[in-house]
Amino acid sequence: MAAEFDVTARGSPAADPPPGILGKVMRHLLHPFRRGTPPQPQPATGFYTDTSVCIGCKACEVACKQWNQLPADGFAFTGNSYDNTGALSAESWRHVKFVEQFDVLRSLRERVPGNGGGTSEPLAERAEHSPADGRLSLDVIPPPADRWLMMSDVCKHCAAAPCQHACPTGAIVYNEFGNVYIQPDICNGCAYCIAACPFGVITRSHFDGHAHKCTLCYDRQKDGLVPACAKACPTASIQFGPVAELRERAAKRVDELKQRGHAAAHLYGNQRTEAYSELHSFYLLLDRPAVYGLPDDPVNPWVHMRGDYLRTVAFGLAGLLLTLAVFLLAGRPA
Amino acid sequence: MTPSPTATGYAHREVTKPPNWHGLVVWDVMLNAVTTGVFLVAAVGDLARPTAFAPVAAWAYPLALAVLLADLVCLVLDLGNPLRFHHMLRVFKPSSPMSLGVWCLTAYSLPLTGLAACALFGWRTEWLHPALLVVALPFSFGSAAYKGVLFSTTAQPGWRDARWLGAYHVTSALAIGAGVLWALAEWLGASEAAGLLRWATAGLILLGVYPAVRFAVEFRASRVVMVVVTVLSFVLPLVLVATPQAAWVAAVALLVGGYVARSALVHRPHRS
Amino acid sequence: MPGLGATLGRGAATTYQQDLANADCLLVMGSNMAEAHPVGFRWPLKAKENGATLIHVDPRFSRTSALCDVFVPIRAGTDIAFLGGLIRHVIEHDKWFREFVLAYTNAAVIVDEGFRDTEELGGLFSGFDPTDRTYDPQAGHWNYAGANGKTQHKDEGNPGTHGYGHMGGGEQHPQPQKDPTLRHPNCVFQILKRHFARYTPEAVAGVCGCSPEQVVRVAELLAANSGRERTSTIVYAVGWTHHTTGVQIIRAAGILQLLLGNMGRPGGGIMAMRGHSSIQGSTDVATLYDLLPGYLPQPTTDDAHSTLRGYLDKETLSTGYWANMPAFVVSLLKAWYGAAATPENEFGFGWIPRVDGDHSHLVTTDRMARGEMTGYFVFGQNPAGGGMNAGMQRAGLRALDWLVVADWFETETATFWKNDPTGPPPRDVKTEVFFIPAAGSPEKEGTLVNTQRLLQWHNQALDPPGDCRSDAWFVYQLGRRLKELYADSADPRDWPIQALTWDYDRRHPHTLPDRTASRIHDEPDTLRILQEMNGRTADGRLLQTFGELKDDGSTACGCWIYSGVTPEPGRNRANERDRTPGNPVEPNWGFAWPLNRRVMYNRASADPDGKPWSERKKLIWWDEAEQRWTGPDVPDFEPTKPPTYRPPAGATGMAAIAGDTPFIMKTDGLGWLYAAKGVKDGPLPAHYEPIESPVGNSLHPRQPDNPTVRTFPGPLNPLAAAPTADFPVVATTFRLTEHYLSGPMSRFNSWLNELMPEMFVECGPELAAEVGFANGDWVTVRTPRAGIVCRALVTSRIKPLRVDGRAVHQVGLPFHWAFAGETVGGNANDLTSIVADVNVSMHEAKVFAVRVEKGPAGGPGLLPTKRPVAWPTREPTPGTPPAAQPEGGYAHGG
Amino acid sequence: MFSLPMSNRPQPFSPQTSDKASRLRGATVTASVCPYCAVGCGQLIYTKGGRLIDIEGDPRSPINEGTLCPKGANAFQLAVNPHRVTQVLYRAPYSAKWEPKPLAWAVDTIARRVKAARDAELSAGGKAVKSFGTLGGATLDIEENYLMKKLFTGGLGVLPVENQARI
Repeated sequence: MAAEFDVTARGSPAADPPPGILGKVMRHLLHPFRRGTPPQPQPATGFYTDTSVCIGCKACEVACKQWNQLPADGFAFTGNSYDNTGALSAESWRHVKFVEQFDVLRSLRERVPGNGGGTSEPLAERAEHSPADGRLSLDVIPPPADRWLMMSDVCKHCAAAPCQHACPTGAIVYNEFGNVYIQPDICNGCAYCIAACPFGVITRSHFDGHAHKCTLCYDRQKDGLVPACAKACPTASIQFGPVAELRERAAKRVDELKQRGHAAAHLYGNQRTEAYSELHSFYLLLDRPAVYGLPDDPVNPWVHMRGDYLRTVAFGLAGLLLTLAVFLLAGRPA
Repeated sequence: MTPSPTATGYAHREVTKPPNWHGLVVWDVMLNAVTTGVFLVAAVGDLARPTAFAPVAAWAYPLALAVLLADLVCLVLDLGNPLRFHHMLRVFKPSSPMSLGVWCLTAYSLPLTGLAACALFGWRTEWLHPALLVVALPFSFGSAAYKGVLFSTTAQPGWRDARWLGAYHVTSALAIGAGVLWALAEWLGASEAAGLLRWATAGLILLGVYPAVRFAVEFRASRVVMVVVTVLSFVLPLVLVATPQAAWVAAVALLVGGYVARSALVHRPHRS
Repeated sequence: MPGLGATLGRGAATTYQQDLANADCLLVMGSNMAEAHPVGFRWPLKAKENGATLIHVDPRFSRTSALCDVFVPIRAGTDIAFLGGLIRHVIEHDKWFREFVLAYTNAAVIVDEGFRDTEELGGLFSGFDPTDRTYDPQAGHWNYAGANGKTQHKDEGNPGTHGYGHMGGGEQHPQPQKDPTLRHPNCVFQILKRHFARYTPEAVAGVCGCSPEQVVRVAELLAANSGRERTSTIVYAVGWTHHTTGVQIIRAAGILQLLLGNMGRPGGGIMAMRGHSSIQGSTDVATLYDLLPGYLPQPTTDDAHSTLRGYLDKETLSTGYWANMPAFVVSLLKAWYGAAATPENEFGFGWIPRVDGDHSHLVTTDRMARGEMTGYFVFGQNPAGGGMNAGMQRAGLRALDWLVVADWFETETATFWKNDPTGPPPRDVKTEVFFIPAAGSPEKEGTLVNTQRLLQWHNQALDPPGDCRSDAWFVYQLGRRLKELYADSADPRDWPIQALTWDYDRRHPHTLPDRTASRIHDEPDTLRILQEMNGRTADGRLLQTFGELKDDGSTACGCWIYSGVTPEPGRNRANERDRTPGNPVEPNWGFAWPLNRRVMYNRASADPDGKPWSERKKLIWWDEAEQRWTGPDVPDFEPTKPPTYRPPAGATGMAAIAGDTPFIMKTDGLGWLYAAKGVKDGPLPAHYEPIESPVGNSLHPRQPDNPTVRTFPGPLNPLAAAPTADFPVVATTFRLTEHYLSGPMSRFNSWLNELMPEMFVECGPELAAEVGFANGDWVTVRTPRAGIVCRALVTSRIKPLRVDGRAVHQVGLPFHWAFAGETVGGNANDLTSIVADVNVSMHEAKVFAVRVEKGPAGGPGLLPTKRPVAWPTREPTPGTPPAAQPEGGYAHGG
Repeated sequence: MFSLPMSNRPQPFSPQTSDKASRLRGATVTASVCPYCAVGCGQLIYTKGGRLIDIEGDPRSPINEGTLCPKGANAFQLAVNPHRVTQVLYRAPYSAKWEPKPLAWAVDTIARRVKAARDAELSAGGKAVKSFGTLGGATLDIEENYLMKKLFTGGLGVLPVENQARI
């Protein structure tokens, strides 16, 4: 029987009886200082998002809203292709992006390289897509030059997450699956995690003032269920599973796509770089990350923290010593 | 939202989201500079030249406490859920400048309260006063030091590149503190302390030039802000150092200059 | 579905969606599958992963195109020209599957020499009567040469009697004259060859606006992926049907697939992607004016139909499976009238109302607008928003005395009297409106029939809120009340309502899945209704198959094609959800009509001798040892009829179908490349321009549009008929993934509205530059019927096409918005016209001529009728602690 | 390479986080079919305490294998929706507003309207009823369609019985 049926047989933890007013105040004050039992660590899980099969249907967005009962956050026609969600936020934990690349090869030829002019600058490798001899081959059909790229964006669940480092309350934790989870009962909305995230994933909700983002369906994972978006995705563009397994699968897929002529196919966040950890939610992209609104080379702000402290403390101490010197030496009768 | 003129894609947009930090946070950073600057300079003076600084210190500690309390109010009110302010004390997490800062501020506030109380009620004991000072000093220093690093340890445009932001903030805080105490000393007629503070102010302003220039370059501050801050925080107070009667002008210039710089700092990501 | 019915025998998708994964090449045309059927599209994508080639031919570069290997842009409404080009290429370059075509199609059949093709008559077939703009197939000599069994009557060409087209296609001689060499000038193959000779790549490119190379490339890809070892599938949807030439477009696809040998085989066939959850079912059961359940023709005012005997004599095909029609009809009458249906009163046949003309929805709308109707029931449909020429639909509703609307939300149809921005104030609207709140699908039980003919039962999970009731409840209670009102009448005209069997009361207390008792006690027992459709013998035993049906009144069956769905008490195969590892057709998941066959005509998956064409593509084969057809699917053939069987002379019924002819619903068992009957606008598809087209017909210059199309002239329905400079842009309509139809099931839902919040027109930068607007600006799109204001979505996905030597702009309009709901906007259906093709009274929503203008700057000035609701509910989940509350519901503690 | 604190030490879990579970525990699950398009995706409907709490894809279905599109994923909001009308609404001729009415009243009144229209038309010599008709059915169950066809065509002799489907 599928987990979808098994789960119903499990008993729910009992709800506490509602306390009185004094009890409420006490609970409110003491709650953050109570600790839960840390669960047994499990193999790390994550998302592998294969953009080459994304059909831009946004099932992930609605499935996420449905499961998590997230509010709709406003009706705005953006004019940016079919993307009216605009961005990830406390209310939208999945965001499908649309990038229209039409006539780019032609316009590339007409354009001085590097003058911008469009956001859909393709990788140079794109030119390699058409067979060199120009013959029509029925066996290997070159990928079309005109593309409409689609990608479902989500929290990256960084192995070393800046938001988690930033969080002063310990609301953001790595759970037993290695996912980055904001404990909604702890977060007090300081917004430091928002500032720290290089991917612009987190915002603060208008409704409760707390930071929210993808939980990787922690509650579903607890009961052996696949996260709502990955489950709904009709084309397996979003895949969920143990990260190690996903990375293997993804590497194979890249090879396959390269063989089919997608020279630019590559994985984003598959490995740690000089400045950033690997991502537990990683992507297969068909163009430069920036084209999809991802930082080409994300930098973990904590890379600089030690040096920044050093300069600060050095100058602060210098200031204090200077002051001390002035006070001790100046104006004192000789 | 007005639709963009064409389907523009994502490549030329800032990826990060600005935190919801606005006016209250500008005041927080400013008040942080004032309370720590005032306290640190006063404490050094109090320890180095107790007699000369006694009248100034009697005003400085309550002032630092009042400013600190105002700062804390700003901090709490700026939370998405102010009723959960105490969650800040749930963990001690040195990896987070904010956590470190909260603990420093808390630890700084306790001896400072004692010092302020001593000053206000005239309790002056041989051992308690220096003990409180010694306890408060590192935490006050930490409170000043964490603030700039908190901003530079983010992914926000402007902040993330500002390697000298922390150094700027802390030297600026000391200069402001010295300037304010100088004006206070002049007003109280504590001429010896005033004379010392005059030179301290000048020295601290000069010390702050280097980090400020580095910060301004990395931060890519707007020209208007740079001119205003240069005049108010550097040129004007230095010119006025020779004019004791104008101490309050120098102090106000330092305060306003510091505020302008911090306002530009806090709002930088929202401009992108 | 006469397009498929006349070609193959049954008007339904020939295969199942999962089978698309078995194709080596897929041509998606007239369908935006990735957007309209995203979950169905997973199967073509699986095929792609396995190495198949995906081709999309469409006016717009859509999300479907984005995932396809090849995209060919064509001008909307030129599908026959494109398919004709493919057919010509396949024939001219000898790419057709010879053994398949010779054995399984009517390619070799000799046609009456009096037949004249469009080639000879300037775009018309022989037999056209210009006075009433119809064809007389008899006078046009469309039939096979020689004896033809029963003759057809003139009415066959007229609109209004559609039975033949949907199924079987009509009578032709079971053993026609043939020329196996295919050289006879009047054999079907030669006629076909001559007919499509005109469709050269260059000519096709000139009509469609693509390049000649693209035509050749698609033809080559399909041909290279067809044959013994490989198969290709064609997928279509309303992009083909919503045309005045829709039936013939689908015919062309059928011809192509028969020529390539892609019928009845894994990864082959024609997949019709239908629009609604049970649109297949509503066609089967036939809430259609001209059909009785199970595609039986509803009797007409034809003299022969005045008696059951005359009707059956005339309509029953002598050979093939349709020879059993008398049993189907009599069993239906027994199901409806029960004990009152006796041989003496012809089982109540006289009580069935006789069709006296076209009563299709569009024609009814025209009558309504002219004040000829008193009342109207609308169940889960939204003509005021989604009907063709919706402005005229609303005018029709205003002319009614009373209107009953059963729906979930206050749709345009429910609120036309107060919210229509173009209508008069309520004080001038006379219509009395009853709004019946409907139960949602989780709140009732019943069967939906999906696009692959699969009956799937959905169980009731909870009670509906308040006074919401299922539509079954409403119709059942209305029927009971009417029976009461008519109980005392002695008037013979009231006998049918008195005789109608109408007892579906629940015999046991209604219990919900959580073991609580339902609050509602008078809901009908849905399973009993399904069992009535399944059929019973006189002693009440449930039927296992429609093979048991009799024409003597000893069986009762409400919809013969569903027989076998409830084969015994306590068993409902539509509610059986079992997987069968190793069997790709998954025979135990739901129940597919007929008799759980998943791939229709699957006899064709084996060669004439009964052996699979190839190991790779085997499905059904003749087991010599067992002397029966076997394989993973249920054979769509008599299970023990050997491939060698040859019918004796004069055989009737199934005995007349040879062991090597797979299309058992056809009188000759053959797939009809040439359809002598069943299609009223010609035995072969020919390209005609849409009714509203900015260009002429370069393939048949003397005949711009389909000669048999009916128009409904009047001030409410003007047409831009001639190629006119006033409306120079080709418009097509389309569905977005994020919305559904005219919006009743999506524009009251904030999670969908936020994804697509406003009506827009999709157009290319060239048109935007010409007219002078930018992306996101407000523009007005105008037809002679109306002008609507919407946002411009300027995108390079839409390109002007070179047609007739000049650039023709196209625009795309999603048809999801109107004036009621959380989001409101210009209604694409206000722009469309009411015209009707002769076969099925189909309109032409998929192509019409428009003009695009700048402004007005402030937009349409429409206000939503409902305030957006961010959360469906903010109530915490009952019986659940904070730790298990939904994360975003913000109901968790702390 | 940079080094970062990976925080391997015990994470500061709150008791609520430690108790994390899905709301499907203890729920009732019912097999259903998506009400939107014709693909026919299997759905599972979860109820608890008589309330709908979740609808998701049925992983057993060979058609959708648990997946859904945005509309299918929205099926919950389609049913649990404050915009839904839950009582009979009646609009009198020329009136500017709805009036709530009881169900039984509606059925009875409509039956009388039907009878009046039918009797008038047949008394005037009509052979079949064309003065009123029905529209709809492609989004309804086949049992509902069947009742409509049976009652209106077979019982009342109405000709204009139509739905979204034309071919």
